[in-house]
Amino acid sequence: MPVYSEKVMEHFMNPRNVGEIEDADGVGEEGNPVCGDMMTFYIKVKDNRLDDVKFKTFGCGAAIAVSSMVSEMAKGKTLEEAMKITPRSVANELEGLPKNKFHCSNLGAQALNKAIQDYLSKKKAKGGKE
Amino acid sequence: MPVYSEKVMEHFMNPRNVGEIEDADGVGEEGNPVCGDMMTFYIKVKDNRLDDVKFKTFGCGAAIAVSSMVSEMAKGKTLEEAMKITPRSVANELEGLPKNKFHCSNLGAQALNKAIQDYLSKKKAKGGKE
Amino acid sequence: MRKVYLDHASTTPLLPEVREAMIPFLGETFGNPSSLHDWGDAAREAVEAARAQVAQLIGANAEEIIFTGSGTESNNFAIKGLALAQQNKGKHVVLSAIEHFSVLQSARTLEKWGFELSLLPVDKYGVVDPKDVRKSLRKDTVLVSIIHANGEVGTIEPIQEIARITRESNVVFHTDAVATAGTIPVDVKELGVDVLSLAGNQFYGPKGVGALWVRKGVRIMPLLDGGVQEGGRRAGTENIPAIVGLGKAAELAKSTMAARIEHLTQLRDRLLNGLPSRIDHVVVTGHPQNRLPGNASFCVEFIEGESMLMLLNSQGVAVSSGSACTSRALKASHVLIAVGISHELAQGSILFTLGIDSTPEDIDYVLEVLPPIVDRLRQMSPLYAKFIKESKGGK
Amino acid sequence: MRKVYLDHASTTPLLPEVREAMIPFLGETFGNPSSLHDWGDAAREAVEAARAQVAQLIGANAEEIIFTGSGTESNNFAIKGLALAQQNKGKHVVLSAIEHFSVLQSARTLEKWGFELSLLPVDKYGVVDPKDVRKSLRKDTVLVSIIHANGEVGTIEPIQEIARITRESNVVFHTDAVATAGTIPVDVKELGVDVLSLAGNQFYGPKGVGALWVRKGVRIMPLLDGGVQEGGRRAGTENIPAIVGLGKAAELAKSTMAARIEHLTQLRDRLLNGLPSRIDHVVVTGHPQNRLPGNASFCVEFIEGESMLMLLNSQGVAVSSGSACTSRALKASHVLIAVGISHELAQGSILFTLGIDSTPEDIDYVLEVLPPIVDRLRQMSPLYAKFIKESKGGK
Ligand SMILES: Cc1ncc(COP(=O)(O)O)c(C=O)c1O
Ligand SMILES: Cc1ncc(COP(=O)(O)O)c(C=O)c1O
Repeated sequence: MPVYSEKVMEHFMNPRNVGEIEDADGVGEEGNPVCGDMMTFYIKVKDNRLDDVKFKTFGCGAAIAVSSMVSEMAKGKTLEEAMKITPRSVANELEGLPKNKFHCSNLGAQALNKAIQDYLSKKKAKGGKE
Repeated sequence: MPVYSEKVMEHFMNPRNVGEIEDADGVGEEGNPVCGDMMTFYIKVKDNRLDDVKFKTFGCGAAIAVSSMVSEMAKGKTLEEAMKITPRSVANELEGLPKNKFHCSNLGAQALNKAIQDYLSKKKAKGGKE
Repeated sequence: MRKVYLDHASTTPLLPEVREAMIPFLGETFGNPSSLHDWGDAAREAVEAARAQVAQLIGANAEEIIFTGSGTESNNFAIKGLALAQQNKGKHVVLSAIEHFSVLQSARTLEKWGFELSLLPVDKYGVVDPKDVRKSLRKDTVLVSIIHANGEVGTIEPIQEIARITRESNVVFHTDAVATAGTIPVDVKELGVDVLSLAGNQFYGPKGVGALWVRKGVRIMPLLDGGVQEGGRRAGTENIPAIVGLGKAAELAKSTMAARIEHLTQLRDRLLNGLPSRIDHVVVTGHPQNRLPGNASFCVEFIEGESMLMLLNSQGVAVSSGSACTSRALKASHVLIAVGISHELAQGSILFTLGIDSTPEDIDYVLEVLPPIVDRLRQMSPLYAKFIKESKGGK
Repeated sequence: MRKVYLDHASTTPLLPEVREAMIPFLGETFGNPSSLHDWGDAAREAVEAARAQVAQLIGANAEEIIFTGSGTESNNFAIKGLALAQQNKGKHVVLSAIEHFSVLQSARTLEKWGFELSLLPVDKYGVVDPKDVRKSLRKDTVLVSIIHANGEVGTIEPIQEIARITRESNVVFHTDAVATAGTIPVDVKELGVDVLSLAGNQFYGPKGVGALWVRKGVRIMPLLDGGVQEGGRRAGTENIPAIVGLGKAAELAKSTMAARIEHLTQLRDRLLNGLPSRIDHVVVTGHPQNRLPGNASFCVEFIEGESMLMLLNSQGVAVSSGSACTSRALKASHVLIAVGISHELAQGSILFTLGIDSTPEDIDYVLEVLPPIVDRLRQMSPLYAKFIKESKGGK
């Protein structure tokens, strides 16, 4: 009985959107290597949509699969839609996560959210100019 | 690994001298059915020797084997010799007894001794006449 | 010589299907369920499948099953773990006088830790009176433990009625079902208990494995501390082959139980009726009807159990006895004493526990070989001689 | 795909000879050693033969061996049983910081019962300083327990020197030899300890069985109360097949130990030297020389253990890790923390434990497949990116 669902394994073995975006519009970091998992999300925004999403993750299989899934769910969505991605919806898309992994590895939605907030606050700082 | 030595088994399966002596010169009882073992020894004395020894025993395998062995050891001995039979010497003749059986089942020597005492006190009561 | 094993209460043989189920786990599939790789996955899968099988046997949820190393461990775990988990609430524990030693001695250890025990009596058939349970309950009672059926006398206890009482009073109720689970129907919901012990080697499963069912929500302290196996409630690398065997034995017990019971009951009654008709001065112990299907237990007057056992063994027949001489502690069975048998009569205890492979021919063989054995021992017995003299004298 | 099991610290496969020895006891020879008939005799004989085999492995007297259900049970029994037996003398217990959970958590339970613990530190190689033991002893110290070798870092402790100190002070000394007995020479007289735990599944014997050696005269309270099996010190029907298997495994371990050690040490050193030469930023954990022959343990910087395990598993390689994510409790190994590894670095823990069937090709396969895995995970790791940026910035 494997610990993870097939979907988690598939995303873990073939993670989508791994990497950095050099000139990202927003960056969000969540987690802490001391606790075990840390994720950095990079976003590119175009017409209020996530034109590109990339991530780097230090962590367990669940953390990597979550990051990959979040990046895939987010890409192409409007900022408002993307902000509605929750740990629960990510876990559902992954066909479940082990109970004990739910909280500590399921930081992708938060990291993405931070990246969006980062983008929004930068935009605000620039006075709405783009 | 059998609990009992071969010698014990042999005496248990084929006990010698089982029975009562109707006109016994001495009778000795030892033990208590409540505790598990009880033996009655009957002796016939002739010329200060144990001419006949018989017993009845209620009890475990060890108790029966001990009784049989004591009867065999005693038969033909002088009273003085027979009184020297001890639980230890009986156990030795039986090639050992389980530790926990030593005390409660090894009453044969005492029962025999009681039978001899019974004979001696009867004889004394009769004033040494015979 | 014919070989007749009628000592199934001591332990049962493995069913061939159970052994077959275990063999792979003595070979290639040797992993540790805690491991995060294929070997670990396979072991985890096997344990969880067995957990579901055991749960089904007793009508429980799989998550409520904790695997242990034996019936004894299950009982120690239950008695100590349930009492310690609730000691802030109170320190009074209620048991019957005919509990298995693993319950009784665990409770004795609780006494050393400041708990108080009430030992409930049983009637002459070995039945606990539910009214006695009700009377025994106090404000500080935290645990009642009554055996489902005692393997020595076979009497089945009124667990359902007792559970109604403990539930009203909100007291945790454990039953030791080691002699019943896998043998007669045991459904935790029907019984209404909170915690239940069972063991593999009582129903053709392996030795070295048992289980404790703990109703969700009931608090229990671990007996074995360490790793977080079994949900943190029982530490230690899981004994996979034994757990798998227990699961298989549970499955087989469930699917064939009705037929097994019918078979055993017939043989048992053949023996229960046959023996007293061939041997005088024999007492049946335990309840006349409401007893384990394979249990035929007696006390034979004027002779002692071990010598009967040894002579039966020399004829190929294996049985047990509750006599003092047959116990390593040299004490007559506390169960026989509790049902009111005298110490003297208890010495003549003889216990036949039949199995699913037992045959009518086995029973007839016993009925043939035992009477001369009893005769021979009585001829040797000073008690019998006395009895005969007295009854002749009485005429 | 090649299958390479390098997780022998988690559990070992059964040797075919061990399995063969067990099989009859899963069949015809199924009796209970407490029974007084041929079936019981055969079981008793088997148990006593196994007891002698285990005693020989550790240079002990057979009567001093108590069979248990696991290494965890042996440790719980030792820690709780020795402390409780002496609580009138005092309530202070000394352990190292790198004990197995089954010792550590047992001691935590003692704390709840009013005992005081001293946890001794270890140096960066995981070695306990005997001087620290001496300093920790008090008038009310009743027990010292130091692990013989910890399976996670492999470091072998100076048990003999510690025993000299405890003996002078008349304090009972227990060692958890679960990771060493059957693997390296363990002789209770040479070691000078009073009580020693071992388990079958660490040296190609069965799961579900362990043993506790208790020097004659040392008092211990039972953990499992009930019947008077094992001299009244461990109740419950004996797990005969497992006990027989443990005995056979002990015999084989003794007769082939020197060859096994040589083989394992060679492979271990191939890995201990090979890995850091192929992967940068790798730290060897545990003692450089004085370590278990099959233990090669590392921490790989910037990445996490579970993801390494999963990728290795996808290549057919089974290993362990002490990372938080790989533990069911989600805590980094207390052993790695105790040897001074940071929580962050501990996340990169990877533990290879070799077995007697491991081959040089297995090691070479690992040395081939692991570097690209590390690479791939580092390419994904924000910590590695940061490190690279900083070191470039530093240039
Ligand atoms: C009712 C009952 N409880 C507990 C036990 C203990 O089981 P074990 O000796 O297998 O640990 C037994 C054993 O026969 C039993 O009959
Ligand atoms: C040193 C040590 N002690 C105790 C144990 C516990 O053994 P088990 O899980 O088999 O009960 C282990 C297990 O690996 C161990 O390595």
